[in-house]
Amino acid sequence: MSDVAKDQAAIAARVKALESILIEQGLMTTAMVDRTAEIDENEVGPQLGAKVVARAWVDPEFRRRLLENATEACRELGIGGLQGENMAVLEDTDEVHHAIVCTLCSCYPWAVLGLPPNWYKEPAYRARMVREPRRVLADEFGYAVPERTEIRVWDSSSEMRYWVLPRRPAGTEGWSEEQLAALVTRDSMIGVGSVRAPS
Amino acid sequence: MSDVAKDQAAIAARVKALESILIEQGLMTTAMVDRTAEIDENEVGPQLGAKVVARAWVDPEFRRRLLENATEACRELGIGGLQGENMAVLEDTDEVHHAIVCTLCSCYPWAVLGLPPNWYKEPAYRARMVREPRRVLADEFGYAVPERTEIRVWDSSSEMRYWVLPRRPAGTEGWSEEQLAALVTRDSMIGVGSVRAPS
Amino acid sequence: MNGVLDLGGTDGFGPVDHVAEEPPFRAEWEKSAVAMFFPVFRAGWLGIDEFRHGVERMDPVDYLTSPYYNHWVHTMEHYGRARGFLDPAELDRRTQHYLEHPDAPLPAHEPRQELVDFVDAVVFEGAGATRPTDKQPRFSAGDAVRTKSVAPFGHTRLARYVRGKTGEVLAHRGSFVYPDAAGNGLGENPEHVYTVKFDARELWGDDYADRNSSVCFDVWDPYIEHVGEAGGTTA
Amino acid sequence: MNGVLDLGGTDGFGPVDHVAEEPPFRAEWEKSAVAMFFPVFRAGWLGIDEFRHGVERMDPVDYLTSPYYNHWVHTMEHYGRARGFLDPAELDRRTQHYLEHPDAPLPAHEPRQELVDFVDAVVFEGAGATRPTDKQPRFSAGDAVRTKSVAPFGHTRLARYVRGKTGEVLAHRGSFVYPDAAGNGLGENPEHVYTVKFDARELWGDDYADRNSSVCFDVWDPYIEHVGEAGGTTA
Repeated sequence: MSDVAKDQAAIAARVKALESILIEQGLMTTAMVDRTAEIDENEVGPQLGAKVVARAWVDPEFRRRLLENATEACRELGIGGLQGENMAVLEDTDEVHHAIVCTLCSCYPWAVLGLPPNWYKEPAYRARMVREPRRVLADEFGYAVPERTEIRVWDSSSEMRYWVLPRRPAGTEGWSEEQLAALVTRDSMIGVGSVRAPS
Repeated sequence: MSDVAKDQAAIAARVKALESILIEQGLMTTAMVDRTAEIDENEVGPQLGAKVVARAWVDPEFRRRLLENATEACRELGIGGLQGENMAVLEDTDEVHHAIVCTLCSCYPWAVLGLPPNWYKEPAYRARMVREPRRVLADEFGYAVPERTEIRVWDSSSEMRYWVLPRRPAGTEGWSEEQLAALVTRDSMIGVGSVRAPS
Repeated sequence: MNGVLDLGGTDGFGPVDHVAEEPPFRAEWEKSAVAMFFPVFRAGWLGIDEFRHGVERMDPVDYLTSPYYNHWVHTMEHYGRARGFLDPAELDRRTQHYLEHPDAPLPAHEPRQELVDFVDAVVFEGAGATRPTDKQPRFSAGDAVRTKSVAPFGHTRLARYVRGKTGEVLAHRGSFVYPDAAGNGLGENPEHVYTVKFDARELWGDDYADRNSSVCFDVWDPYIEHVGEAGGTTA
Repeated sequence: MNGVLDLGGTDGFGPVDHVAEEPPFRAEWEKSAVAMFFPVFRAGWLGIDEFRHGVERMDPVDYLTSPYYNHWVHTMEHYGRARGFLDPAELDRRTQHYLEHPDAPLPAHEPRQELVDFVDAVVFEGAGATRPTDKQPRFSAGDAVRTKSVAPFGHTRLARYVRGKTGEVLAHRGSFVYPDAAGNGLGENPEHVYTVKFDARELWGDDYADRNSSVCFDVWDPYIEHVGEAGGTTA
């Protein structure tokens, strides 16, 4: 067995032991595990953020409310909850490009993006994104931001949850919200990638 | 084979491979290895520093010269060389206790103390000694420094090599330099321990 | 604390392992580890700030090499043991049992709908950290402020790379649980939170900063002080 | 660089593994690794500042977990490869060979007394880093100075925990090779070196500093600036 597999087996056994104790203490059930996985796999994910972004692209009044109070605006669409209790949405423009990171742990707007991807939680991104964001975006994400555009990196040090409202791509005039939402990537709402090109 | 033994075997093979290339390039010989080990095991070590300390304890003029220019004073005793080209000796008093560390790597006054002990090179001592020296000395070395005594920690960031002249213990009046040198520990010259009690 | 976890600005970690698509869970145990947060939170083993501090106190090498959700397991176990909710010997015994018998079943139990409902309530309603306070906010948007240059041993959210740095308050965010209190077991002690914008040159120096870039960092009221127009600090 | 190697003030590493007596070498390979410094230094593979920077650029986890003298092996190999003195494929091939045949002999060779003499000369005469300079020292004992608050990517000896801190010059030590130049392959560029004493409260904050303690840290002239009486910095 490789070291990694050995580690995984050891952790799995530890977790199962903890789970068995919590079950006997009457605190936990396997139904909770199933429900949590169902939520994280199917119900809460970047499709929610994409829906909000698409609405903001087609509805200037909603966009205004979203930028003023993202938590309340998302609630209009039935979106919000854990790790999204206090959200702020950052509007990308030609002047400023926004991106999020959490250097101290892995804070992330779960309520609109789901559980964070692994690279977001691993040391390299957390270490480098505040130090050399332009290089990280270009070299690591293939996302070149012109030097005339300020890069503003939001380090999620408090319970505020920031995320990015990317720019609506040209060539999408008259598209429906559903069509537009399909263009919105998780990475574009983190601020490390672009939305999909309309085809 | 344990992971540690596997690591050791892998490193040993790498070193032997490097050594074989250097030998073929005419740069290295096993006689160099033997000579280096002989020096580090038998010729250069804390017994040299102890000799200097004992001399300073019995000879006030030498002590004065040692504190003024440690490199030159040590040369009087035929002591000096690599990682001791520029030394400064720090005199312990009731007012100030000195100790050395190297937070960035493992700089150490080889010429008088030999190769550094492992704990000096490992993360815990390097991390903590500048941050909580009184606690480290008390908890980790059993060396309590009274609060009225300033602890001055010398972080060896340059090519200066600092080391400590501990206080001569009471009850050693009339002792020979050889007898005194036997009381001087490596740790007392690092500043993390006391000299041996006279018996 | 000044831990290895405080990664902002640390060099040497190499490339970002960006993966475009990946499942939320890479192993079955991860589902249990994530779900376990709900019962231990509900049972009062720990709060969110303590949760984070428990992760921070992992061995630095374990922290850097362990699969991410193992951090969660570590902190839940830490508080469970420290507060007497877990018997360490029993936990070890069961771990050994499941290591030798990975397919051995969990104890039989009822599904307990109220626990599933608790998960739904927390996920979809949230468990926010805003708290009222009588304290007046000392700062407002546009203020020039300097972060304190202090190195607490316990939990703090004042990362090393922003300490002793001057920036501009962008926004007042309201009052929230204070992690430097709650994360160290000292109660919620709510404080006002502000977003401060730091120019990259202030953080890293002119020669090493990415051009035309900045970092926005949220601070609690005690983390910052006003900066006078002459550049001096007024306490 | 802001590396994990820059350990001063980092919390979380646990107890010091103090051992009263231990042999200089814990394994035979350590003798070769230590001895190897002499030939690669003599052959111009690297200087002492580059040697240190090569260690600093190890993978952070390797740095923290590897036996100490393996750091030396890493940096010697790094420069040997980077500068074309070593053929990586050949090194790998031989490593595999010795891994499979640990007792296979090294290539036969003459003892070469002049190389042994070189070891003795370096050990007992030294290879110092003092260098003359026409620059005038800008500081003298008693001066109040502040370290620059900069975060270079390359080699530097200005540790993170002393950046942006105010202290007092205790002594001028002479002029030495400048690591920020030499360690980055930019020549020796000698600069004056001073010892600066920092009160622990300045480094860690009043609430977290050990009482009645200080740190003396050596700085090269470009690391520091004068501090005016009013506390402002004069460049």
